[in-house]
Amino acid sequence: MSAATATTTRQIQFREALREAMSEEMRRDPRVFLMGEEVAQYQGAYKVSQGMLEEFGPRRIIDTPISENGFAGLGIGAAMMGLRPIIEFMSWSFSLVAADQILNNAPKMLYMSGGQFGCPIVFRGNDGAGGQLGSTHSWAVEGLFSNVPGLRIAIPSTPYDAKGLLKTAIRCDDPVFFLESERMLGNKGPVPEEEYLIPFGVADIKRAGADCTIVSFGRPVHFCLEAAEKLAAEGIECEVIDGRTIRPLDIDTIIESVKKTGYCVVVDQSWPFGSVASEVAAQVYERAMDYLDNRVYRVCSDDVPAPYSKALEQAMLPHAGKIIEAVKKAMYLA
Amino acid sequence: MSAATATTTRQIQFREALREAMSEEMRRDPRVFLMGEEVAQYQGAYKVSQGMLEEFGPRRIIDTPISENGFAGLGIGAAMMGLRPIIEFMSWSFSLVAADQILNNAPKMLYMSGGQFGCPIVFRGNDGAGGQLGSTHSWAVEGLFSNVPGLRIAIPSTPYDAKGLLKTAIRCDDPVFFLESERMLGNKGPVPEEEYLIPFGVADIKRAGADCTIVSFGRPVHFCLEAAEKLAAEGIECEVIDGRTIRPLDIDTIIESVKKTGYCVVVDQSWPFGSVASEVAAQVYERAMDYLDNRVYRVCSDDVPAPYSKALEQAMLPHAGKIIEAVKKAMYLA
Amino acid sequence: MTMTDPKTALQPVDRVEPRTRLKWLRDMMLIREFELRTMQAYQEAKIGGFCHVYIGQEACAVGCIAAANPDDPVITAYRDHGHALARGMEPRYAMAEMFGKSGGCAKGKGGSMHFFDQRTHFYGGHAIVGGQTPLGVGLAFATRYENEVLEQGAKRITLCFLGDGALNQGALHEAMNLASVLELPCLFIVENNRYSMGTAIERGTAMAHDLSTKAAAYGMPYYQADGMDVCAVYNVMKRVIDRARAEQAPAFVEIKTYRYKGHSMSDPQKYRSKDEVAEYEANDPIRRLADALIASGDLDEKAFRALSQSVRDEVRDAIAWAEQSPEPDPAADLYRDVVREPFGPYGPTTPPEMCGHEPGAVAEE
Amino acid sequence: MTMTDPKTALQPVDRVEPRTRLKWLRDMMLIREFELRTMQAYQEAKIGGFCHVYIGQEACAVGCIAAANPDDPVITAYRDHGHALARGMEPRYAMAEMFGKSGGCAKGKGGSMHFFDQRTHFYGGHAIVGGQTPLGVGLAFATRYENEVLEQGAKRITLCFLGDGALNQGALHEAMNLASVLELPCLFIVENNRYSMGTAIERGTAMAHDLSTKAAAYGMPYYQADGMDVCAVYNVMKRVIDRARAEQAPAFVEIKTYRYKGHSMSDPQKYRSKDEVAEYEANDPIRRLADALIASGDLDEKAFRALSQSVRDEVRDAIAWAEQSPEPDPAADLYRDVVREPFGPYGPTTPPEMCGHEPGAVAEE
Ligand SMILES: Cc1ncc(C[n+]2csc(CCOP(=O)(O)OP(=O)(O)O)c2C)c(N)n1
Ligand SMILES: Cc1ncc(C[n+]2csc(CCOP(=O)(O)OP(=O)(O)O)c2C)c(N)n1
Ligand SMILES: [Mg+2]
Ligand SMILES: [Mg+2]
Repeated sequence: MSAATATTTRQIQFREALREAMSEEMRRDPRVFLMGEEVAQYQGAYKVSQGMLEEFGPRRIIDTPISENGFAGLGIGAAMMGLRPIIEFMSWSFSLVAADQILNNAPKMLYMSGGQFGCPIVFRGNDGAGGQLGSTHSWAVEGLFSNVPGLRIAIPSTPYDAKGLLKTAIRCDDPVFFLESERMLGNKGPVPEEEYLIPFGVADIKRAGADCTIVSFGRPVHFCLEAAEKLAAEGIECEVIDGRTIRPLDIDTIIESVKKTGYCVVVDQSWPFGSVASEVAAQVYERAMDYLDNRVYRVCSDDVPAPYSKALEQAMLPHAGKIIEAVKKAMYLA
Repeated sequence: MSAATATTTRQIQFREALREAMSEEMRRDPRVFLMGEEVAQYQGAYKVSQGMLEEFGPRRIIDTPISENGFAGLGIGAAMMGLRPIIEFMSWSFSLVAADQILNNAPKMLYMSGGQFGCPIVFRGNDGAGGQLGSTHSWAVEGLFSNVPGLRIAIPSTPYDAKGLLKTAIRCDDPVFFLESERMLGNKGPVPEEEYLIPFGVADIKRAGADCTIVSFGRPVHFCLEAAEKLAAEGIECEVIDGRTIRPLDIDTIIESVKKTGYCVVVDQSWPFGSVASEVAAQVYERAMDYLDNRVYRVCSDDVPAPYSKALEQAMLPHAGKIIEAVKKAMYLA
Repeated sequence: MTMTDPKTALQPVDRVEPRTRLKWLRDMMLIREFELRTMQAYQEAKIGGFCHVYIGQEACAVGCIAAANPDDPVITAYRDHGHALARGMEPRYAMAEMFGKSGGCAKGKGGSMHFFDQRTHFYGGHAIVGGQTPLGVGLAFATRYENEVLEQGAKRITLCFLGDGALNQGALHEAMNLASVLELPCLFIVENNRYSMGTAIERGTAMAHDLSTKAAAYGMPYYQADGMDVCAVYNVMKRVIDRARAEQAPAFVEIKTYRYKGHSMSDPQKYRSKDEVAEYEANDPIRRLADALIASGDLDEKAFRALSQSVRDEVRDAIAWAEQSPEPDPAADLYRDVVREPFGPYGPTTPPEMCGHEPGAVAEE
Repeated sequence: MTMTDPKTALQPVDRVEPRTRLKWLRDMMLIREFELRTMQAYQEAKIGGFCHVYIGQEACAVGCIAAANPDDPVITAYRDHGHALARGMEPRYAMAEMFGKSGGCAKGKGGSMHFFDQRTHFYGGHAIVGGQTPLGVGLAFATRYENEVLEQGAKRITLCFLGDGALNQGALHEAMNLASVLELPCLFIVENNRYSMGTAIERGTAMAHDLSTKAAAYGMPYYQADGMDVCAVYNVMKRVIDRARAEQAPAFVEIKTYRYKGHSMSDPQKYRSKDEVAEYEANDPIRRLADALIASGDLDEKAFRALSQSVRDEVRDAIAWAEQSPEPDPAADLYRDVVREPFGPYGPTTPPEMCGHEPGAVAEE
């Protein structure tokens, strides 16, 4: 299930993994196209689509003006007709201007039309804090959008998962919100040459352990692993579960782990109130209350607008230190 | 704390209570104005602002074109300068086109400007299902927006609360999202002639009881009361807590009740995932796990787009039947 | 693309066959009758939610759609009954939808504001003002993409209808700019009925007296048509469509029309005078076309009465059909049609009953 | 409101005093120096996040703001350093903000894209493209309201700056329409530097060659100015502002300008040629004004060198000040300034250090 870690597997960047997923699917299916700001001539604001204009031409790799609501809606209309758009938001923060299209239309069209018009569309881009970008540019939109039915939300933490999940997203007959992270685009990891897909709704145990379950999604998974390493040095073995998709949520894998460990920490980069972490916590209690030896601890971003200052931003975001503290509290060690 | 129920208290409609709150505050403070679609000449799409144009004139009761993002932003700009706008969304469903302004600007301006520019603004309008309006028109936005820090969310269930909370909202130096319900505008209830304000963050125990705690917000409070009546006939005494505001959340009152009853049901008109109900449940566990004799039960709308059909819509929304069932499950009676 | 003087750019099309105009007359009469019965059913509480009828504007949908090919995509706002019927949706599926029945065009899940019909290339029925316009551009994108990338299908154009109130939504602005810079064959057809709810267009829209400026801002040609005359609408639209199809480029059309009834079923209409309404009613598009056909000897009073009877019968049948169509069953239907790929609680999706019919079955009858 | 021919509508203003032009020269030089040192500090990783410098566009902010009253509200996008400085924010507070220090104009909470200065009526620094334009209309609404409802204050106009990329955001469209129908004294000032990131304006904006059409769509007068000449900008803006103030009505101004540097600090700039950049640099607004002042005998090389030295000193001082300003303290500062009325975890709000200064203290020096 986890990425093949054989030494022979080549290492590529997260952004390359995304590009490979898109390119392979575009080769396979001519209905797939990529649209967004600076995706074509500029080669991608973050170089995710580098070289794609050259390969696929300007009819399939399409630059847009700064009109997120417009081109998100354009993609939805095209998807209603059976095309398979990939719409890049330079940042998910900019999706707020497109909230109407992506929330009212994409996830509800099939239902509203009584099963006639689906929306096989992928919206993708950078989510979460990008490194001192301040309040307007640091949205972790899973905190907002995961409330909404009718869509899938994928949030990979490694190049391997990114590629496999994005290919699944592009082939999905329903709308997918695909959450990347600017901070991870340069991360390298093993990605096999052979084709593979990762199904939605299947969490990945990124680290096995019997003492405490840590559940996370996207970039904070790395902080969890870092925390787990440090705790291991103290003899505490954490099981780190990477949810990989938020909708569907693989609660079964989480519950199984919690039944084993008895302790649970949920780490989520969005604000705490009504967050993915709240949901995971609520579901864990609902399904495994009798197995819990303590309450579930949530580690989220602080409940304040994202500050610019490095010191404040670091204090606000989840990090290994906070996770270690939470694990210790959960295990009555602090 | 609860509305004076003395027989002498006059009964007025929810919409009248809202109107009185606005009118009184406009008389008191010339910086307050009301802006929105059809609020002036048409006398309000739902007659909430009836007569206000006549009293306050077209400079303070202002009709707008169908430009929610534009006039929401206009209000925020005016608030930055010290005016006190009340911005009416005909429906909160239409606030999605204004998501950028209301989420990126209103709640973050003070922080981003290092304390220089606040936003004393009220956004108000109909929230939740309005009666067979279908997917695009039935948003319970608390499910989306309560994740965001920097704002207050008030959600009254009675004319009394509506008036007292709206007056507080208008006087508040920070942005307030005020969630009304089309389905309740005609509801009558006691509202004294004398001025009063209701502070934010103070829940109201709408019905006392020692057997099971039911927490809710806004319109579903009435379904809870209905359920409690029926359960009382079976000898089960529920305590119905009306949160009244979601941000701040009066968790103390909830915890106090749960400590007494040992059982808790949360009823929320939004979708379940990452909802206010998830948050209340998570916090109840965090603070009162040792007092809980069972898991917390959540009653939300079903996790599907809002259907038009009456049968489907009724099945989707919380109602007394579902609440009764949840209480019985919570109390191991079903 | 250059600015076009609406007065001169379009030549009248060849005289339309009386047979065709008779069909338009019937289409308009069908919509009118459908809407009258809709109002009645609403008052009888057989229809819930919001309900916006199209009475007075029939010539817009009928004239425009007549000028388009049957596979040109059509999309509109929430006042959508007329467009759906003009496109050939059978009245029974339309009425059943408003009755919230499982035989409805959206199986009772969409309602009055969200009609859809895949068979007739009718892409909805959209209730967020202006929200359909980016979708319309997407439909135009897709037809062009099918043509040029997938190398399939003929050149199509998209008819994207909107109300004058949508002129003030940012979505339209972005949609028009995108259509222009990406050169997409999308027609933005404004049904200017002078009001959005109670707001007269001049109160809400800058330059309301000259909407050609809106087109000019995006380098789009502007055309205008008298929406109270179906032949005039057709004449203009035929040329606009032919040109847009050939050039695969967008255009902006203003159709001057009027709604006789309130915005929705609960509108005191204090914002306009009875006289104003009467003035438009005196210029009724159905009456006008009927009179013209009678004058030209293509229709007589008897035939007209027969037509009236036939649309009454058809709508009565639609109502009867809708009445007997079963209510959706929450247990079976609530979690269906949410997704195409079932997972968790979500069941599979199935097309509405309507989709089983042959294309054009009703349109040709 | 009627359309205005930009060539004829404005008469040149009276000859501007050399003293005033010398101040403009210094203002532009200060911005230039500030931005050069900003780039350097960014490379040294003393500044984080995104950083967009204003080099090449100095004449826009300086010319426009010179033509306004000190209490006319100013608001702009994320490329905001120039506007803040032209408005009189002391460089030290600007630099400290980018250094993320608590002495910054937003106490380190805003960063490069979110400068604010209440003292100089500078309403930010807004990083969502187009998002500041409805706010600008709100400021104009408020000045008018203060005047007419609260009966206080003089007539003010709002300067709302935007980039050419913002032309394609729905927010601008709604803002312009609102300003027009509500008759609000908001100037929409487009700094057309021909690119939004790597997108040449023609690729993203319909009618890029004639932006007067954008104004015309809202019945607003359109004006144009050469943004590489601060006197030309001032001349146009003085008349525009006087008129907007008197009429309390909106207007649209296009300033043709250019940014010499990349969009942000990580821009390979493959979308334009070195020659193109060089062409504009040869027409540099600072050099141009300096040359003119030298030619007219109002400046000599020695005085120019002294000026250069003085802005260098001022910026060096700003950097030193920023360096020594303390980092925000998470424990004390993270939960402050979230709300004005403290509750739960949220502490009180306090104005930045900068707000203690007397208005105009730097602007007049
Ligand atoms: C974004 C949004 N805002 C407000 C509404 C409420 N609303 C529904 S219809 C309408 C008036 C629309 O007028 P117009 O576009 O002229 O269409 P008409 O009713 O004349 O057909 C309004 C304000 C909405 N549906 N969507
Ligand atoms: C809504 C939104 N979309 C995208 C971005 C990312 N972005 C930041 S600046 C920019 C280009 C803006 O160009 P322009 O308005 O011409 O301003 P300039 O950089 O030339 O000053 C883009 C696309 C954003 N900040 N906001
Ligand atoms: Mg209208
Ligand atoms: Mg630019």
